Amino acid sequence: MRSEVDMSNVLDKLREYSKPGYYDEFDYHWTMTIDLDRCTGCEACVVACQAENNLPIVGEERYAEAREIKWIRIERYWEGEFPDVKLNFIPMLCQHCDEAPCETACPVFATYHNQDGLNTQIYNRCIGTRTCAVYCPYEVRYFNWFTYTWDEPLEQQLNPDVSVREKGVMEKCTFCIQRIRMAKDNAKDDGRRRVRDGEVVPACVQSCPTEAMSFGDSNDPDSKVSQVMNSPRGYKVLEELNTVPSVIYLKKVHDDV
Amino acid sequence: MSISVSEALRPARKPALIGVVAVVGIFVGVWINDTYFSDRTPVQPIEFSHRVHASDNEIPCQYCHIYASRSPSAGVPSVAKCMGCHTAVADARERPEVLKLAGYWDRQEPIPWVKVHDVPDFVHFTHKRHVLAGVQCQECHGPVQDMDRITRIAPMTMPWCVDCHTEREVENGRDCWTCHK
Amino acid sequence: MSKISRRDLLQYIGAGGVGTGAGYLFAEAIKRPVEFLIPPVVPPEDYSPGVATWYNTVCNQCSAGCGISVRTREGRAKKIEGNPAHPVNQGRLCARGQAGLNALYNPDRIRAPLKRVGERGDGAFETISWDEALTQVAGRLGRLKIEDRADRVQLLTGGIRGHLGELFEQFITLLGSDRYAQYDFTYPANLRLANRLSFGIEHLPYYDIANCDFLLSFGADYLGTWLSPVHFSLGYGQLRQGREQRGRCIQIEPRMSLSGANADEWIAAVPGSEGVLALGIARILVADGTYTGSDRDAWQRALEPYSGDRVAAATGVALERVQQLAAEFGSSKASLAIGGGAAAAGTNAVASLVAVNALNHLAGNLGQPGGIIFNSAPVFGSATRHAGLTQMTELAASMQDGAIEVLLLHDTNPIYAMPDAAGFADAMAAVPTIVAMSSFMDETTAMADLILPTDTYLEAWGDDAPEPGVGLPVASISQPVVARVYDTRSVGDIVLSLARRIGFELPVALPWANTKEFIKDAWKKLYTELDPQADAADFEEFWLAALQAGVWGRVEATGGPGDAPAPSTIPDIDAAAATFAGDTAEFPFILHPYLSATLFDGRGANLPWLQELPDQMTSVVYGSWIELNPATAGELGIRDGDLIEVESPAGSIRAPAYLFPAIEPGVVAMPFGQGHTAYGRYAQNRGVNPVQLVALQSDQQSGELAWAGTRVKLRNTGERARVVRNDGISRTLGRQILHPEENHA
Amino acid sequence: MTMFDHGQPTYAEVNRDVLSSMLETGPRYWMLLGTTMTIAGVCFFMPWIYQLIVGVGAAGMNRNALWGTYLSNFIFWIGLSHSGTLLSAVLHITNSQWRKSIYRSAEAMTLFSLMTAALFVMVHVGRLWFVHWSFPIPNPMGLWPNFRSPLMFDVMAITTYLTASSIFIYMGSVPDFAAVRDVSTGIRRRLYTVFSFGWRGTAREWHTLGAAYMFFAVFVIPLAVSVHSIVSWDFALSIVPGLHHTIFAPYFVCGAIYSGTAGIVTVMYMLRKFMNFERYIGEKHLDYLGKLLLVLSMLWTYINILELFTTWYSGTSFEMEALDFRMFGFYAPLYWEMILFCAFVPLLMLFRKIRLSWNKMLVVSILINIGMLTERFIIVATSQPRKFLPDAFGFYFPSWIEFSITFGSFAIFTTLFLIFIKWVPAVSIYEVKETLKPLRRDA
Repeated sequence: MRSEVDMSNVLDKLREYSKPGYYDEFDYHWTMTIDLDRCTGCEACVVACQAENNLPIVGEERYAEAREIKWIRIERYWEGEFPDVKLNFIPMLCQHCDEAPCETACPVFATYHNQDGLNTQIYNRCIGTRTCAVYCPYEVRYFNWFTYTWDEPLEQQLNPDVSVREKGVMEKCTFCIQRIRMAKDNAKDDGRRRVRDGEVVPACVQSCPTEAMSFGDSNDPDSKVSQVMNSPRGYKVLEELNTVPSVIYLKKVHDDV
Repeated sequence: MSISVSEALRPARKPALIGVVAVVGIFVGVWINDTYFSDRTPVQPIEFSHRVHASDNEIPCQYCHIYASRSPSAGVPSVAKCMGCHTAVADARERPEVLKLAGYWDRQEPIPWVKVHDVPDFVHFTHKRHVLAGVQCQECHGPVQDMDRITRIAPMTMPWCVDCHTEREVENGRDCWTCHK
Repeated sequence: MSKISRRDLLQYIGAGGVGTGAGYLFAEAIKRPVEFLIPPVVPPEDYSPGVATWYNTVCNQCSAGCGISVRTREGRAKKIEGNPAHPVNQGRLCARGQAGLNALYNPDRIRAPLKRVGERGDGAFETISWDEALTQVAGRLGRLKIEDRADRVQLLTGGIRGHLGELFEQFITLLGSDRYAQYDFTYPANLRLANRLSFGIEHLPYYDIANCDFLLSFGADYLGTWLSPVHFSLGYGQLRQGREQRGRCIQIEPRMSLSGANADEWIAAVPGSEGVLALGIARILVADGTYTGSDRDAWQRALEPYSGDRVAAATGVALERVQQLAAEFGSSKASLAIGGGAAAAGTNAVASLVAVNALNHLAGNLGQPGGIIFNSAPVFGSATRHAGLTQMTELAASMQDGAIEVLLLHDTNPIYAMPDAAGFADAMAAVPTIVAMSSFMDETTAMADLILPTDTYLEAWGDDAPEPGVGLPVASISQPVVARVYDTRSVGDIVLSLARRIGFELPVALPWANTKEFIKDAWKKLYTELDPQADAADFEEFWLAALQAGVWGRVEATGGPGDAPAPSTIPDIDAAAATFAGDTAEFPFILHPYLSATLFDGRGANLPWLQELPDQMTSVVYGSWIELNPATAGELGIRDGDLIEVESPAGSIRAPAYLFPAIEPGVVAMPFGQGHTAYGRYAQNRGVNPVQLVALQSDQQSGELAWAGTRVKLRNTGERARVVRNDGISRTLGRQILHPEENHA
Repeated sequence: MTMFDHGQPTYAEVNRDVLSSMLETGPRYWMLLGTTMTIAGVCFFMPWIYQLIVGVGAAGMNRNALWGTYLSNFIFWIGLSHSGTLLSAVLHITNSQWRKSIYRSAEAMTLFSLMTAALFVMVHVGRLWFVHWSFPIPNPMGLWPNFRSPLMFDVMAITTYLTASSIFIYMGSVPDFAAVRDVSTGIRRRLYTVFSFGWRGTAREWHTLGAAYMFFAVFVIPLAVSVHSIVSWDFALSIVPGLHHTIFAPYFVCGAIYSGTAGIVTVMYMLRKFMNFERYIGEKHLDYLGKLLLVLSMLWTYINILELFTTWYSGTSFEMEALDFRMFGFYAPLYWEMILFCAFVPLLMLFRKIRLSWNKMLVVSILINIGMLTERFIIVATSQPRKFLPDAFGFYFPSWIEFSITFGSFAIFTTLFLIFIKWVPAVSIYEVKETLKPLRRDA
């Protein structure tokens, strides 16, 4: 029986973790930018995610009960009234917060912050208290209220790189961890220590018809995402909550002549 | 009448002992099942002997398990692959197990090998990474070259994986997302 | 310790035994089930378990012709991604394209040839062998040919492009019939006619949204459903943030579409008045001297009737707005006007689109970057047999008259996609033999006597030249990415084996063993004629390279004939107001149906991912709804979710109300796509089909169904109906979600 | 007014009254027990098993409202558990004599509502079969629970409280177990010999018991306060508008004692009515409990007003909207019902006449607990479905499974209590005797 807790330096560790910029010192800090001026709300990303991550087809009844699972969804916000009415779209997915409220909530460490700046969700560790989802201000955590099944032969499409979740388990966007792992794998094959910029492309980013999304390592100042996120239009949703999200939105330009 | 607790408990001693024996029995039962009736050494559809192939004939592992160094899955050789050699190796052609193989080939039927080394579906193990990192096949699979019927030596459980990752200081080796995703 | 008696010992042994047994059973119960490792008998060539392989092919979910890369593992398709090498979609893909996997692995696919056993249409079929099925069809066709009555064979397909269309063409011609029609609800026939009238070129030009500074769209939902949405989305992204000067987009339509939502301004014009508005703007452009062509006077005369006041009155757009639009359109470095959607589906559709074309001409957008760039004709196989309402009505009449003995169907669903009033279903009943080549049991297939199940596009060979093109000759090969899931055959194979079985000159003229051979042979021509300077050493190398890349293209100068409209069109400019079926007093509302950006014209309704995809504008899933302006609804006492009976001169349907903030008060809108009576478990008996409301009116020039030309009336049934939607409150409530204050940025 | 409504009993009468309630069991008891057990089985366990098979989706929760009645009931039962042990301990320290005839059943209430609450945790979680992971059990995987998690605090607090309360009630019962032992024979005698640890009643034993009891009384008080504070942190440590309030810990503790005290009144009524304890549970108890309830209700009202104030003072759209929905949204009737039952109804107890009427007090106490049950439901149901992003606002309404399980939980509590009164003297025999005035010589 191993117990790995070394109590002697717990306080040191705590001090270290709470230092600002702690996550910047890791190998990667995966970050996504979403340009709302490009985003058209077409929902290509939603289907891309569904295909990539084995999201269940819940059926009309479950949908009506608001039990659908969409790791990325498009939120719609109307402004004004007819005829001067506008509709704004904003894709909402797990923000992989550096100060994630959900991470403190989980009693069994099924969700935690990993060394790549990712907010993990370990399905097989989850016991289903759902606290993380209640704490999440972005409401991007989805619970498996049932064990969903696929009508034969739709299950042949399931991505073998992603676990199929059972009832009682929380799930959410992973920034396509299987693709990150694959890119790291390829980098190792090539004898590189680091993944090149642009090598990791989550399914949603890949599909986006307007190229509104970009993804990369914000610890690397030369990466595309580092440059995009420094745009003066950049902001974080609900920044006042101090969750320090890793998804940076670029404001839509309102160009009223 | 006495108010001694031990005396009051006396009649309960035997039922308690029986209970203890039963509980011990449960552990014994689990152990028996695990040791003697487990899927550790299942009977395979063909009595294939790794000893004959890997040890006596010195065929390297990756000659048959060709995907081990380039895929998450090591790959079990196809019937065609088996037949590729066995049509050439004349002296082994009439052995009963080889005849079984030939039977599968004639019927163009795949061989339903029983899986010995299995991890749950939520574990995404990859052979490639381990082989390329220089982990010898035997470190996890045991001395396969000495086995007639393949048997599982390692427990293939998470503590076993994590211990090795810890000892070898695998990069991010203790991050859950290394194996679970 | 007292001595243990024999009896005690037995009890202990008994307890131990029971415990051991229980432990054994417990361990047995928690054991993982035994799994098997089943290797292939003979591994396929490129088989590698655990490693993904990508195959490039062509998307078939709409007619844009995007190139796709299908990720496969262990011989199963896992995901459809855009092909980065394909110039149309450049590695991107829309929701509909990605949901194509649901078609491949659809549980409701037809799995074997079927022969009708009961009454026609009651859905009773028995499974028969391919040999029997093909023999029957070939026998029937062969006999007609012997009797010299082969002209009584009608082939009706969807909008098939590429060499497959040519194969059909050859087949039916060799058989001795000229009866080949393509019915595709979304085929841009009006636009093609308008372009021919304006420019003398029928094939679609390249609309250069990426480089345009001012995009004026008359009803064209270029981000959702119009022509080539993924390519236009790429252009839109470029227009917004891909260059130094951010372009502006204006959308003119009675009901806000996805493109309208993304436009800088959405202008609600009176339905059917788009042409008038375009000409009103055109008149200003000519009058203020923006247009300086030699025929300026002729234009001025032609546009004289479109005075500001008249335009403002007819369109409902304020005069100042019209003038502003004209000023901006004229002064922008690169401006572009496009027309589509309901504006291209009224009784005056062609005239309106000609007017939009004229606007482009007058602003000098033709052949300019950021304007309309003319494509050379598609490399091959443009769909030429399109049948509009007129032709389909004629066909229905012939069928009624008994002039058709065999109806061959493939990939088209006129029973669903045509108004009931067209009588197609009744006409079909008069046809003695109906053979459907289809993957799904849709409404039309269900009427067939014999069903030959076809491969989906992910299992079959084919090719495609995208239209609208992208300014350079492009073609792509469609190849099977997985082995067949069921006992199906590709439609090309079916035609070829029918030809072999019928005999006569058919096997000689169509000698190919299968579709692959046919396509390869066709590409040999392309190799020798179109690309003789290709890098490839020989055809095999060229073929393999094209297969791997999924696309073949040649960079060459763009542009072509018809940089200016043919002069004869100038006096013809006439954007008469659209007429609407139904009396204004009895039917006070104009019905504005639109193509759903998820289910498209209904062909996506059997794909569960699309059914579960919230509608972009309303977030509704799994059903139909009718959109009303909240003010209108208030007047009628209609609340969200009230079941409304919508009645038009042609029919009536019931759908729940959805109070939609961005729709003109006199208009009600409904999406196409739902209301299937067949088509598998995900589509069947879900929602309503607004095509049933459409009156039989056609465009005066093209004869296309004017599906946006119907008036309706509404009646609140007083019942409530469920609208499944996934939104909460679609207002920000002043929260800093979209436009945080500057100090937050 | 005295402690004993019908005159002071003698020692022998005390023994007889209390023990007969334990030892003499009529058919009415068995029928009652059978009924509650059936209800518990049909309404609680059967739906629960169904839910275990199909998934938590059997309940009415959804993607916007991930906590539902299971959690609100959990808090309710935890709250109900608060009064018994805490009051008993406080009153023991302050040496209040009137405590002595009621504390045993009050403490039992604590124990059983804690157990019921713990059941709700199990009903709540998605994968019950892995719930042991939330305990810090050394395991070969080297995985530990997350000590930053308020749920982990909960696990710690509840297990500690449950253990401490069990020891506390057991310790106080030892002399009474001895009394039972002394009057019984056969297997029961053996059993109670074991239960009473061979209690002989020597001075040394009494002394040790007194010291230990005092120690536990002191130990339990901060524990009780901490437990409900910790439960409140499940909510307050989130950033959900309407839950993220610093006032939550005192609010919950106050509410807990409040509902617990009302629960005691109800239980006292039942004991008097069905167990014939009229002699031991008298008007004085009722009066004191009534006054306590009155004070607690005012405190509760005060904290509620404070909560309104802080919400208003924060001025954020999030908090205001949450409050607006709570007060005027779909669940507004429940909110006002709660205000009525918990803030206004208890004011009736200002009147002595009501305070001294068992029937009226029963009604008041039940209304208070209905109000408190509603309070917990409102906290859960109105806040977390409507957090920060309006487009993701949702709605929660419990399913029939949840209603059934909620109803069944009362049956479980009653069952446990019914079993208790046959195993443990529901009124502390020796402590009641302590309160008796010295016997007159002529008696």
